[in-house]
Amino acid sequence: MRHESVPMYWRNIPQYYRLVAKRCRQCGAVYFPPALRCRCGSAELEDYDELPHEGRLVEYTVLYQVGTDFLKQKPLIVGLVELNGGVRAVGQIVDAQPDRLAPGTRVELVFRRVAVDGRHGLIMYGYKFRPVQP
Amino acid sequence: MRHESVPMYWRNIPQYYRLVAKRCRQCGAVYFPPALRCRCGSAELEDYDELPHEGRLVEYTVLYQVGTDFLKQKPLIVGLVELNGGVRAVGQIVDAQPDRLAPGTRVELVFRRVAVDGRHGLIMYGYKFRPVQP
Amino acid sequence: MTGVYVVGAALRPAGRHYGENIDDMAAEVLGKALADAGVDIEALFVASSTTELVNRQQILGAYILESLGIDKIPAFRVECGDGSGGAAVTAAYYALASGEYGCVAVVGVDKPNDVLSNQQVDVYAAVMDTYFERYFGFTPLSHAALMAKMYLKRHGYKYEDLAAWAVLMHERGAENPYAYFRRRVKLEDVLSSEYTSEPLRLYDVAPLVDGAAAAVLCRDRRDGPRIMSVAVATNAVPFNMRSEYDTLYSLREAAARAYKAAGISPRDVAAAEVHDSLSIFGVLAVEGLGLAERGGALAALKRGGLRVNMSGGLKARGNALGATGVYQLVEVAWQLVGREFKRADGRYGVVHSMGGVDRTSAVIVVGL
Amino acid sequence: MTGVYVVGAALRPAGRHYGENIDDMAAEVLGKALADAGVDIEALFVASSTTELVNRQQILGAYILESLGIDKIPAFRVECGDGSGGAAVTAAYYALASGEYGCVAVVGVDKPNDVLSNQQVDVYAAVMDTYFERYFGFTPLSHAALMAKMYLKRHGYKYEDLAAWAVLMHERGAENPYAYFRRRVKLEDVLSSEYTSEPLRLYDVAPLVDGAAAAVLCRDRRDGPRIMSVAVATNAVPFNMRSEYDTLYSLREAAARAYKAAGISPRDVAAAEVHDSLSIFGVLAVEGLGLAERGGALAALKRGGLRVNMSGGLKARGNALGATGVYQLVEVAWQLVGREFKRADGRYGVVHSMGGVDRTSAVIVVGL
Ligand SMILES: [Zn+2]
Ligand SMILES: [Zn+2]
Repeated sequence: MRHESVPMYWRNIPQYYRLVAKRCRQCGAVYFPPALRCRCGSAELEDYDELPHEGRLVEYTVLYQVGTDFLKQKPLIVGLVELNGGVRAVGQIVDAQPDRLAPGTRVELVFRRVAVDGRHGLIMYGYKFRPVQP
Repeated sequence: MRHESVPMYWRNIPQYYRLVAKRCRQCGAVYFPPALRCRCGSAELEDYDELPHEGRLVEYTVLYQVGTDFLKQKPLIVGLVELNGGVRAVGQIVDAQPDRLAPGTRVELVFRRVAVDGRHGLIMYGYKFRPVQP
Repeated sequence: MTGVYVVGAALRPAGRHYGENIDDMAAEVLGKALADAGVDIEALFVASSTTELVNRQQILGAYILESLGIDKIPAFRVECGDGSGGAAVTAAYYALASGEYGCVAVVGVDKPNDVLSNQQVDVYAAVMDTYFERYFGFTPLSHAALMAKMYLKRHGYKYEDLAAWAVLMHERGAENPYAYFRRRVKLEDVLSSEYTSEPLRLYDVAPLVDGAAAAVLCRDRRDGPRIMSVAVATNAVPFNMRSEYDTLYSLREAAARAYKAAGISPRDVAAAEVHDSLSIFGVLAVEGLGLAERGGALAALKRGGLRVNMSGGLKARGNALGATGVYQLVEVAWQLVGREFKRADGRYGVVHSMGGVDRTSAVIVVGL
Repeated sequence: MTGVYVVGAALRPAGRHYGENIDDMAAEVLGKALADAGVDIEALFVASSTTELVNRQQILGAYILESLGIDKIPAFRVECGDGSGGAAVTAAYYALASGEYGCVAVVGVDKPNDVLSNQQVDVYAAVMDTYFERYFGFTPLSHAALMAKMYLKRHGYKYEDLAAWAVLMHERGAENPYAYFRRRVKLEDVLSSEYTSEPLRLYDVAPLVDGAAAAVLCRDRRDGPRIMSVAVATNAVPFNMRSEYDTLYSLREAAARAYKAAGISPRDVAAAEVHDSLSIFGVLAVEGLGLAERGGALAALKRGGLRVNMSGGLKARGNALGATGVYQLVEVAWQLVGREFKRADGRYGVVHSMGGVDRTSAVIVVGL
């Protein structure tokens, strides 16, 4: 089963590569995934590419049932991460042994291959997290 | 884009290979594609595999815009056929030159390859029609 | 029956919008429609045909609302293939008429250009019977071509008569700021274009476009055109078992019901948008709506008496699939009041939204 | 508000139905429901999640009606992922309450077993945000696992406490003739089953099954259980921005509205079917419906006081995706009158149908 169409991948590269979010000019709230309107009611949201690339693990799981594009990477470690400053993101955790992970583990953003598209032969990339060696 | 799942193909083989229809035990109406209930209200429909395999072309077209599974066979001749006895079916017309076809052209059912499934490598077959040489 | 009014709307120019995700594209136009209406909505109805097959996104409404920061309200996706727009408007109408809501929105969105053109054929073929039509390579185009051939023969027309449809639609599209094609074409352009499924040529096929349209509907508010009636009908007879090939059964049934419920006749229609995904469907729709007699649409077109598809229709505005019916509703509403379009010469308009090859039709009557 | 009654219904045993096409499978169960009701319907609402992604069939209602030889009536497909069933019942309810129809049917159908199990993961992942969740390989299971871990920690439970959910559901499923799993399991079976997404194991994941269910709903007829209220709510907040991970926001909102509209409280509920596609969702749904206090569902389960999912839930009956909500409605209606199931000890029942990871919930209150 195909993973992505080319335009779908291409247009989200700023988010996939650099975690580009949106920030409300009125109240400062940050939206990742990017939103068009803030919950404060304002529609003045600007690109915000200064989300910290370090944070701490809130919780994680090891996922064994994966879709066809992820069979070779199985199992996936999937983590909820709180970036420094408080914005959260979900990402794969890589270069890690699950039994050494715990809520509070320090992680940093890395740039990795996500999947290979079977039809187009397109290699798709995106952010993941890895534990920071203390 | 994948063409069919295996069970989807497998379960319709009687229809694809032999034009197996349903016939109403009450009023004799024949349904192809097979129906579960007759428009007369009866739910007593039985398998009916005696549809004639000869008929006449009602109308046809030459289709140039085709889906990915049919690119190699392009263009397709698609015809509405009235089988002897009056039941109609739509099918590809093969072994034919479009400019020699016309409403009324005698055709007969043949068994041919329909498409090759990209993912499973499954070759799918089905009925088509060809002009009967006079 | 309580009244349902179109109190705000917005359209996105149809085109190729490679830079936007489907939820954001819908959210953008919905946000504009909400601002236009100046009311809060209590529910959202989403019309989309390609969200699953192209974008693999279910529950699209939740992601549209996420993008707008609108929490808690219900969101429903209604799918009837390329007729999803009319069906979603109808479902929204029922929700209002039930008394459950005061104001709801309908947003239509599709992004067929997220895949390549051959894959678009695969996607659009999902409106056909998957086991007995799509399996064999049949598409809406192949079956429309068969109908066109039979229609032209039966009523004594030549292909040139049908080609005039595309010419007229391009003429209209040139005046529509939201249309994909905004240029006129000549009859020779149509006649010399390549066959797509003979007798139909490239100009008989509406281009699949990325598009989004939204309308805010309120009950018992009188500051906008009124939806007088809605009706949907299915044609449950497979293509090969049809009695006639020169008529749209689903439309005939839906039109009769919608006119009756609205208390108007075809004579009262001053604005009409019909589903000409293929030129022949536009012709048959004109007749199905009673705007020309059976077999008489092309003669009326030749006489210059056809007041349909002032938007340019699917042919020139573009076929935004599930979004199309929402475009049509907004276009008719705006034509009645002379917004963005030249004001229609009368008080009533009608929308025809169709899914598949005469599988389902919605007819919406709008009045001032 | 006029009353809406469940006047007829039919269920198909959940399973692997390789031999049938999706339209025929729906038509078969719809035909039985119509015979059970003994009335003609004026419209059809179709709930299906996989018709496009698995069977590539749009406008499914037209093909279902074709199979039954029912011409002309409107057919709408409503899609909210695995919550399509509850959403379609709600849309049908609005259509009846609007006064437009006297009787309509809802049919739910899905055939996830038409594809292989890894492809089922792809299909089910379409309920996730396609760009920011599915893209990275996340599935409902991964996010449910994160919620399970946080729930268990916060409320002082061990995994063994959660494992009791599967044991209870299998116990119930053993008594349900329509269930996919009709055998009891032991706690050790659950505890020794493989991890699917830790802490969740194989027994925490409801099997995707082929299934079809239909209900005939009529306005102002009193020969069947009554739908007292319906409510749908969306949670528009993305997973990473949630305030809490141990509650279902969409359900909380829908339940509050549905109870209020029906004029009942959780104390009145004698029968409940909740969406335990993943065991943790079942637990959170029990709390969201107010059938246990927050954090108290597993303690209540241990005490033996949980009267939910007498069908065995999605866990044992099976998760027929879009059809699930229709199964649930029929199950609750039948439990209230003691048909096929043991009669519930009270007059009110409630259905929870959810799409995605707390993206949308429908709550339906049924009463005698
Ligand atoms: Zn703000
Ligand atoms: Zn009969």
